[in-house]
Amino acid sequence: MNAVLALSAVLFAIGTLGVLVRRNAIIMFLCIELQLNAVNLALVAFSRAHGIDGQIFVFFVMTVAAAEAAVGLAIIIAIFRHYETVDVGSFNLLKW
Amino acid sequence: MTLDFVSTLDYVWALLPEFILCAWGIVILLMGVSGKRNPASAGDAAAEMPSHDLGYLTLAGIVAAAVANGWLYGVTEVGSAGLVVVDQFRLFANWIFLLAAALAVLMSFTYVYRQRLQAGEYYALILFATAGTMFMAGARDLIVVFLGLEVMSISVYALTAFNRRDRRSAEAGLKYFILGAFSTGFFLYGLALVYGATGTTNVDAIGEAVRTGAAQETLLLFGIAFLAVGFAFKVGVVPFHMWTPDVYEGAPTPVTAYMAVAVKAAAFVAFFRVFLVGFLGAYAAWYPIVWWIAAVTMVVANILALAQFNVKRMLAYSSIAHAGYLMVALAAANDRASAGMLFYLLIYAIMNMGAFAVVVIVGRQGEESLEIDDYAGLGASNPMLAVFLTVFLLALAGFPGTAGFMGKIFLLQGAADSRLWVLSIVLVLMTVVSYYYYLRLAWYVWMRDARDPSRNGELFVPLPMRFALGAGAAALILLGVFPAATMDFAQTSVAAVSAFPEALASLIP
Amino acid sequence: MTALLNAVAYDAWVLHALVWLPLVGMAWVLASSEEQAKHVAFRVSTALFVLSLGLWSAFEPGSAELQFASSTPWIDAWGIDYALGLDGLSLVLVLLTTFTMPLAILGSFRYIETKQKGFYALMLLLQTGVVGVFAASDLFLFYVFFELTLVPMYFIVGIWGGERRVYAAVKFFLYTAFGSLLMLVAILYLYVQTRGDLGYASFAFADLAQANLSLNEQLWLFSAFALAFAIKVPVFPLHTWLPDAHVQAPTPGSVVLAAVLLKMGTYGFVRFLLPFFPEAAQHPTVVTVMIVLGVIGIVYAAWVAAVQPDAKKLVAYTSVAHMGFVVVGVFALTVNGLQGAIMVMIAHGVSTGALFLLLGMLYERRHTREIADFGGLGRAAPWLATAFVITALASIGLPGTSGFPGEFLALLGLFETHPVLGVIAATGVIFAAYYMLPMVQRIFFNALDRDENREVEDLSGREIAVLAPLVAAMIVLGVFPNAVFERTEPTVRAVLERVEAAAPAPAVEIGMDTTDTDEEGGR
Amino acid sequence: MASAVVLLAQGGQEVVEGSAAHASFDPLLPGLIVLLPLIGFLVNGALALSHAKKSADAVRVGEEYDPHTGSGGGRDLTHTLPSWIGPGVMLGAFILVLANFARMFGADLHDPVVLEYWTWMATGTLEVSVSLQLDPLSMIMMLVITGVGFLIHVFSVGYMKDDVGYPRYFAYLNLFVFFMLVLVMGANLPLLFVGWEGVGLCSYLLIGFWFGDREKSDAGKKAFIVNRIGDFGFLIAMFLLFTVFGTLDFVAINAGAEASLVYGGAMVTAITLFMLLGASGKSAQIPLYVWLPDAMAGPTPVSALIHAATMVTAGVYLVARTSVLFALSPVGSVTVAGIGAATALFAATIALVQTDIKKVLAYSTVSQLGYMFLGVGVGAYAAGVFHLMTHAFFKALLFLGSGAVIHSMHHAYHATHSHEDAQDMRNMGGLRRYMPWTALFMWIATLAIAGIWPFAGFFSKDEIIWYAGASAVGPFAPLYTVFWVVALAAAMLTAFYMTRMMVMTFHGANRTGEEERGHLHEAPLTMTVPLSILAFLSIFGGWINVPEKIRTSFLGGGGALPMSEWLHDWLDPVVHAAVVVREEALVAAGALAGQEHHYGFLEHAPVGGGELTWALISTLLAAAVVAGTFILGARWAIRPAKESAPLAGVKKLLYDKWYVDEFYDAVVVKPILGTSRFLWRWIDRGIDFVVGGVGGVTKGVGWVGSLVQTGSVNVYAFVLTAGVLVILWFTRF
Repeated sequence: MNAVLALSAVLFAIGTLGVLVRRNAIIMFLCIELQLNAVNLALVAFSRAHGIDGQIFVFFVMTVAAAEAAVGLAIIIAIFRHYETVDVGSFNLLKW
Repeated sequence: MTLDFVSTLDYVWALLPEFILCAWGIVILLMGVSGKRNPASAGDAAAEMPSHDLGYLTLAGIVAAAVANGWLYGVTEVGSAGLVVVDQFRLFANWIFLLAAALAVLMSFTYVYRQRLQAGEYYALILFATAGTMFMAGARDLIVVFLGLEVMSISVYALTAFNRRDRRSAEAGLKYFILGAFSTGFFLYGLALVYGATGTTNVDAIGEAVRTGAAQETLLLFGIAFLAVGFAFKVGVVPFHMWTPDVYEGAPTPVTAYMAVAVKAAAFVAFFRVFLVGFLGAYAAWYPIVWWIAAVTMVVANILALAQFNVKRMLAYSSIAHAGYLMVALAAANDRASAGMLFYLLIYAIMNMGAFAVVVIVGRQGEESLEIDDYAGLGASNPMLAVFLTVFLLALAGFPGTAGFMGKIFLLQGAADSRLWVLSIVLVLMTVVSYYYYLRLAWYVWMRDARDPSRNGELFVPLPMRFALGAGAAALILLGVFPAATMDFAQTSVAAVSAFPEALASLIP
Repeated sequence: MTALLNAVAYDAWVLHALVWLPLVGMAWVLASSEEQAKHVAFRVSTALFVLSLGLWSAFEPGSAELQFASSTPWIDAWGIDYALGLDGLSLVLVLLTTFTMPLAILGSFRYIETKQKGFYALMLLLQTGVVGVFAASDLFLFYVFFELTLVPMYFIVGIWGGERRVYAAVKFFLYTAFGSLLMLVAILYLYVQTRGDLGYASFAFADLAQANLSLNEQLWLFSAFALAFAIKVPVFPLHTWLPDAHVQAPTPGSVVLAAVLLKMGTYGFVRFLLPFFPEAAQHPTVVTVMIVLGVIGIVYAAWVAAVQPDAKKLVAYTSVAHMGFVVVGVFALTVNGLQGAIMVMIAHGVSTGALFLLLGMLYERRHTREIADFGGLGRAAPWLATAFVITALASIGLPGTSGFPGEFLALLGLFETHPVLGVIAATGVIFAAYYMLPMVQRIFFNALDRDENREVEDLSGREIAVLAPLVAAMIVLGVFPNAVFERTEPTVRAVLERVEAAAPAPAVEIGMDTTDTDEEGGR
Repeated sequence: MASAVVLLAQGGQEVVEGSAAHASFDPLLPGLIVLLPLIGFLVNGALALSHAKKSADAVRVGEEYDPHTGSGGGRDLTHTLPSWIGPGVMLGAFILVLANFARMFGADLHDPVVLEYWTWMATGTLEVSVSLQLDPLSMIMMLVITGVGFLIHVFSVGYMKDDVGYPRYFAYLNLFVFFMLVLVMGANLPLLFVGWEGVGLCSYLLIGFWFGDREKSDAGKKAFIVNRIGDFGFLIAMFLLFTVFGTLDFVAINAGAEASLVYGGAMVTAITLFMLLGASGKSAQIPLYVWLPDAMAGPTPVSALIHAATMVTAGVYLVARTSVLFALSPVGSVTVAGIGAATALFAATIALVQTDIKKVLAYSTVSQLGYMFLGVGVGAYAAGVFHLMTHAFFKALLFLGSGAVIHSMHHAYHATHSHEDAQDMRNMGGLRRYMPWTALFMWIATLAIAGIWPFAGFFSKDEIIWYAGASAVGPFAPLYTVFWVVALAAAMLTAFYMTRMMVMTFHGANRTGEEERGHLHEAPLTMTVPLSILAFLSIFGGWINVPEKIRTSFLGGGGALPMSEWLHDWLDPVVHAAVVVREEALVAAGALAGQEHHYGFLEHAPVGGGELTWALISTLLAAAVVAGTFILGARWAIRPAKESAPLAGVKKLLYDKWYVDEFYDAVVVKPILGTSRFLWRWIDRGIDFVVGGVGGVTKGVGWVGSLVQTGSVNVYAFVLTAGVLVILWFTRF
C-alpha cells in the first residue's frame, strides 16, 4: 500500500509542478486532472484498508471532475474568443 | 419531526431547502431558455422597461427555501449517522446564504438587463451556487462537503465568466477556474489522506478517532494541512488569496458581491465544522497554521488594500482582510468565537453586499466608473446614496454604532476567551490601517468635487436596489445598536454543535 | 428650583434624554429646510442645555455615588449594560458639553455656508457621543460613545474645514483610532480577567475596578489605556494631530474639539487609569514618565505656540500646554492635583472654546488667520478686542478668572509630590504670557495701518450672545470655583482612596518584556 | 454674583475670634471699600464700551471720534460721567477707610480682624476663602491707596479729559484700585495673588493704554511678562508654604512660623528667596526691574499711581506682611537687603544722565524701592513701610508735577504742530516762569526725596540707612556695612539727579522754542489742587514717625513740632514677631547681649557715631549736593534735544542703562525664541515626519506588495503552492 501511496504522491506532485510551469490553459487543466487521479489512486489504496467507501468516492470525484471539465473548457473557449490564445501568460488585464 | 436517516426519505426532509433551490433553479433555467422573458433578446422595444419577472421568480424561490429552512427548526435528528446534519449552526448559515443570494438577485435586476446577460441561466446559477453553499453548511461527511464545494464552485466559475462580451470577465473566470480546480486537488488529496488516517469520512467519526488517538498521525496531519489549504483557498486568505483581487475585479459586480459573501461564508462554515468537530483533537497541530494565516492575512490584505484605487479591487482586498479576522475566530476555536463567526458573516453579508450594490449603481449598472476618482462628489450629487455607502464603509471598518463594530467585538471576545492577545492586537492595528482605505473612499465621496462635472448627475437607482440599500443600512445600524437578540441567536445556534467546546484553555499550547 | 425639579421627577430620564434627544434633533434638522437647519439645531441644543441645568441643582454635592443612575441590560450575554450615571466629575463635563454646544452652533451661523443640514446634524450627533462618553457607567458603552465621536468630527473637519482639511481629518481620525483600538484589546483583557475573578460577566466600571491584576498586567493595561487617552488629550509627543485638526477644522469644530473632545482623554485618565490600575498608576516610573510628559507638554507647547504665525495654530498649541497641566495634576495623585486637573479641564473648555470662536469671528471678517495680517483691531472692533483680551487672560490663568484655580491647584498638587518638576511646570505661567500677549498685541494693539483692518466690523448681536455666556462663565468660575470643587471632591477622594488602598508598588525593576500575559504565535 | 455683592457690602463673617478688646474695633463695611472701585470699574467699563463702539464707527469711516462734540452736540455722556464716577468711588472708599481707621484707634490691635465672605477654593486639603484682613499694615496701605489714589484720580480728570479713551482710562484706573485693595486686604496668599496679578494686568493695560503705538504696547507686554517671572516665584513660595503649613492664611502662617520652620533652615530660605523673586518682579528690583522704566509709556498719572505710589510697593508690602518668615531666614533677609541696596545704587547711576523727565523719575522710583527693600531686608519693617508711604507722597507728587509739565509742553507742541519730544528735559528749561506752582510743589518733593530735613523723605530714608548700618552685627555684619555705605552713596546720587532734573526743567533759559513758548501755561485746578495736597504731605508726612533720638534733639525743634514714633508703634503688632525672632537669633549667635532692650542694637553705626550724628551728616551732605548742583547747574550749557550731540563713554553707558536690556535680550529672550523656533521646525515637524513616515512606508509597502499580483496564473499557483509547502513544513513539527 505504501508503494501505491508513494506513487499517488508522486503523481500529485507532478500534476502540481505541471500547473506551476505550463502556460497553456488546457495543459494546466490536464495537470489538474492528473492531480485528481492521484487522489483517486490514493482513495483506492486506502479502501483496501478501510472498506468500500474509498472506491465509491472515486466515482464521485470522477463525476465532479467531468462537470468541472465541462465548465472549464467552456471558459477556455470563451477566453479564446477574446484573446485567440490559451496562453495564460497573456491574460493579464487584471493585475496589481 | 425526528429524522434518523435510516430511510432515504429523511434526506429529502433534511435537505428540503437545497432541493427547493435546485428545483427552482431548473425551472428558471427552462423559463430562461424559452426565450420569451430573456431581456437580452427582447430587443430594443422593451429596453426602457425591463422585465424583471425572472428576478422576482428567483426571489420567490429563495423565499421558499427560506420557509423550508425555517421549518427545519422544528426538525430534530437522532444520532450522527446521516451524511447531513440538521442543527441550528447549519440553519443559521443557511440564512446568511439565502440573504446573500437574495441581495445578489436584488442588485442584479437592472444589471442583468443592461449587460444583456442570459437572465435565466444567470439566476439559475445563483440558485445552484446557493444550494452548493447550503450543502457545505449541512455536510457531516467530507464527501458532501466536497460535493457542495464543487456545486458552488462550478456555478460561480460560470457566473464569473458570465459576461461573454467582457474580456475581463472571461479572464477572471479562467483564473478562478484554474486556481480553483488546482485547490480542489489539494482539498481532495487532504480528504483522501484523512480518510486513510481514520477510515471514515464522517466528520463526527473523524472527531472521535482523532480524539481517541485512533487515527494514523502522519497521514492525519498531512490530511489536515491539505484540507486547510482547500478551505483557505475558498475563503481567500493569504497566501491562497492571489486569485481574489483579479477575480473580484473581473467578475460582474453582483457576482463579485455574491462570491465575496456566500462563497466565503460557506467555506468558513464548513471550515469550522470540519476543523472544530473533526480535528479538534489535533488542535495543537493546526492551531499555529491558522494563527499564522490569520495574522499574515490581516497584515498583508490591509496593507495591500492601501495601494488600491479601483474600488472593486479595494473591496476585494478588504474581503481578504475580513477573512483574516474570521480566521482569528477559527484560531480561537471556542463556542463564542464560532458564534462570532456566524454573527460576523451575517453582518459581513449585509455590509459587503451593500458596498457592492453602490459599486453597481455608480458603475451605472455596468463595469464603468470603478476608480476611486469616480466617486468624487458623490456626496453632492447623490447624498442618500453617499450616506448609505458611508454606513456600509463604516460598518466594514468596524465602527461603533454600526453592526460591523459588534461583529468585530464578537470576534475579539472569542479571541479573548482563548487569550489570543497578539492576534487581537494585530487585528485592531490592522483595523486602523483599514480605516485609512475605507475613509479614503469616504473622503472622495464627501470631501472632493467631481472630477468631471458633467458626470455629476443623479444616478439611476432601481427600486429593488433602493430597497436593498435601505434595508441593509437600516439593518446595520439596528444590529449595531441592538445586537443582543441576534447575538444570542448566533450563540444558541452554535450551542447545538455539542462538539464546540466551552473553552479550549487546556488545549492551547 | 427644587420644587420644579421634583415636579418633573427629575432623575435618570434626564440623562437618557440628554444622550438621545440630540439624535431626535438631528432628525428634525434633516427634516427641516436648509435655511432653518441652524435654527433648529440651536434650539435643540439650547433646550438640552436648559434641561441639563437641572442636573446642577439636583446633584447632591457630598456624595461619591453615581447619581441619576440607571442600568438596563443591553447585551446581556456579555454583561453589557446600558448604564448611565453621574458623579461629580462627569456632572461638570456633561454640563460643559451642553453649555458649549449651543454656543458652538450659534457661533457657526455665519461660518458654515454650505451643506448646512449635514453640518448641524453632525454637530448634534457629536453631542450624543460626547454626552454619552461622560455619562456612561459601563465601559463598553463608554467605548462605543468614545469611538462614535470620531465619525462626526471626521466629517466636520473633512467637509467644512480649510485647505488641508482631508489631511487633518484623516490624521485626527487615524491617530485617535489607533490608540482607542489598542485600548479595546486592553478592555477585553480586563473584562476577561474580571469575569474570571468575579464569576460573572460585567463591563460596569465598579466591577472592572475589582479585577485582580498583577502589577505586570496592570502596567500593560495601563499603557494601552494611557496611550488611547494620551493621544486624545493630547500628551506630548502624541500631540501633532491637534494643531492640524484645529487649524483646518471649521470654527465650531475647533470649539467642540478643544472644549469637549480633548476632555474625553483627561476624563479617561481620572476615570479609568487611576481606579482600574492603581498599582500601575502609582508606580514611580509610570508617575514620573507621565508627569515629565505633562511638564514637557506645558513648556514645549508654550514655546512652540509662541512662534506660530497662524493664530489658530497658536491657540491649538496652547491647548497642549493646558492639557499638560491636567496631566501633571492627575498624576500628582493628590487631592489638590486632581481637583486642579478637573478645574483646568473646565476652564480650558470655556476659555479655549471662546478663543476659537473669536478667531473664527476674525476669520469671517478678514479671511485670514495670519497674526501678521492683523493689527490695531482694538480701535476698529473694541468689543471684539475686549472679549478677546478677557478670554486670553482667562486662558493664561489670571487669578480671578477660570484659568487660575485649576492651574494653581494642579501645580500645587504636583509640587506636593514632585517639587522639582513642580517648579519646572510652574514656569508654564511665564510662558503662557510669553505666547498669549504677543498675539493679543499683534492682533488688537499696534497701529491700525491696514485698510482691510479698518473695515473690520465689531461684534454683532448674535456674536455677543455667543461670547457673553462664555465670558461670564470665565469670571464666575474664577470667583466661585468652589461650586465645582465641592461637587468633584467626593469623586476625587474616592479615586485617591482606591489608589492608596492598593499596596504600594514593590521596588522591583519592571520587566516590560514578560510574556506571561501573552500567547506564543507559531510553535 | 448678586448675593456676593450684597455680602461684600455687608461685611462677611468674622473668623478670627478676637479678644474682648476687639469689640472696640468693629470694622465698617470693609467689603464696600473693595466693592466701590469695582462698581466704578463696571460703570466706567460699560461707558467705555459704548463709547468705543462710536469711536470705532468713526474709525471705519476714516475719522477720529471727537468726544467733545459727541453724537448729539454737546459733551458725550460717556465722557462726562467718568469724571464723576472715577474719583467719586475713590472718595467714597477713602472715606470708608478713614472711618475704619478712626475706629481702629484705641482698639487692641494685636490680632488682625479677618472677615470671611465665601469659600473660594476648598479642595479637600487646601482651604482658601475670600477673606479680608484688617490690621495696622493693611490699614496704612489702604489709606495710601485710596488717599493718594483719589488725588491722582482727580488729577487725571484734568490730565486725560481730552483723550479719546477717557472712560476706558477711568475704568482701568478703578479696576486697578480694586485689585490693589484686594492685594493689601486679602487675608491669604492666593487672594493676595489675585490682587497681585490683577494690578499687573491693570498695569499692562494702562502702560499700553495708547495701544496704537507699537512701543507703548510693547512696554505693557514687557511689564506683564517680566512680572509673570516674579509671579512664578510667588507661586513656588506659596506651594512651599502650603507644604509646610497646610494653609495659606496669613494669620495661621505668622502664628505657626516659628514652630514649623527652623531658623535659617533650607525651607524657610527657599520660601523667602522665591518670595523675593516675586517681590522683585512687582517692585522692580534687580534683576527684574527692566520693565518699570519702559512702563513710563503709560499716561503720567498712571505712572504716579501704579508705578510709583502703590503697585510697585506691593513687594515691600509682601515682605512686611510675611516678615516673620524673612526674620527666620537670615540669608533671605540679607538677600533682600542686598538686592535693595544694589538696586538703589544701580538705578541711581542710570538716573544721573537720563534726559526724559519721566525716565529720571522711573529710575528714581526703582532706586527708592531699593531703599524700601533694604529697609525690610535689614529688619526695619516699619521703616520700610514708612518709606513706602512717604515715597508715595513725594513720588506721586513728582510724577504728577512732571505730568503737569508734560501736559503743558504737549499742548505747546500740539498747538504748533511740532513733533518734538514733550518729555525731553533738554527741550524744557525755565519753566518756573510759566508754571510757578508746579515748580514749587516739585521742589518740595525734590527736597523730600533728597532727604533734606524736615521733609518727609528725610525721616523715612534716614531710618532705613541707619538701620542698615546698625544691623551690622551677627553673621552677615560686613555685608550690612557695605549696604550702609551703598545706601549713603545712593542718597547723594539721588540728591544730585533730582536737583539736575529740577534745574533742567524749571531753571535756566527756556529751550522749548520761540513759537511754542507762548503756549506754555500753568496746569488747571483739577491738577494743581491734588499737587498741593501731596506737597503738604511731602513736607509733614514724615513727622508721624520720627525716631526718639531725633525728636528729643534740637533738630526736632525741641519737641515743639508734633512729631512722634506713631507709625512704629502702629505697625508693631504686625512686625513684632519678626523683630523678636531676629533679635533672639542675634542674641543666640552672641552678636547681641541678651539684656539689651527691644531694638536695642540700634545704637551705633559700624564706624562709630550715633543715630543723631549720622542723621545730621547725611542731611547735610544731601543739602550740600542739592545746593552744589543747583549752583553748578546754572552754568550748564544745555541744548534742545535735536541739537544735542550723542553721548560717549561712561555717560553713554549710563544713558543706555548699562545695556541690561540688550543683555537680557541676548541671553534670555533671543535664545528662548530661537529654541522655540527650533522646537517647532525640527522637533514638532520631526514627530510629524516620523508618524507620517510610518504611514507613508506602509502605503509604499502596500504598493510594492501589490506588484506581486502580476496577473499571471502561474505566479498565483506558485504562491499557492509555496503556501502549501510552508504549511506542510509547519505540520512536520
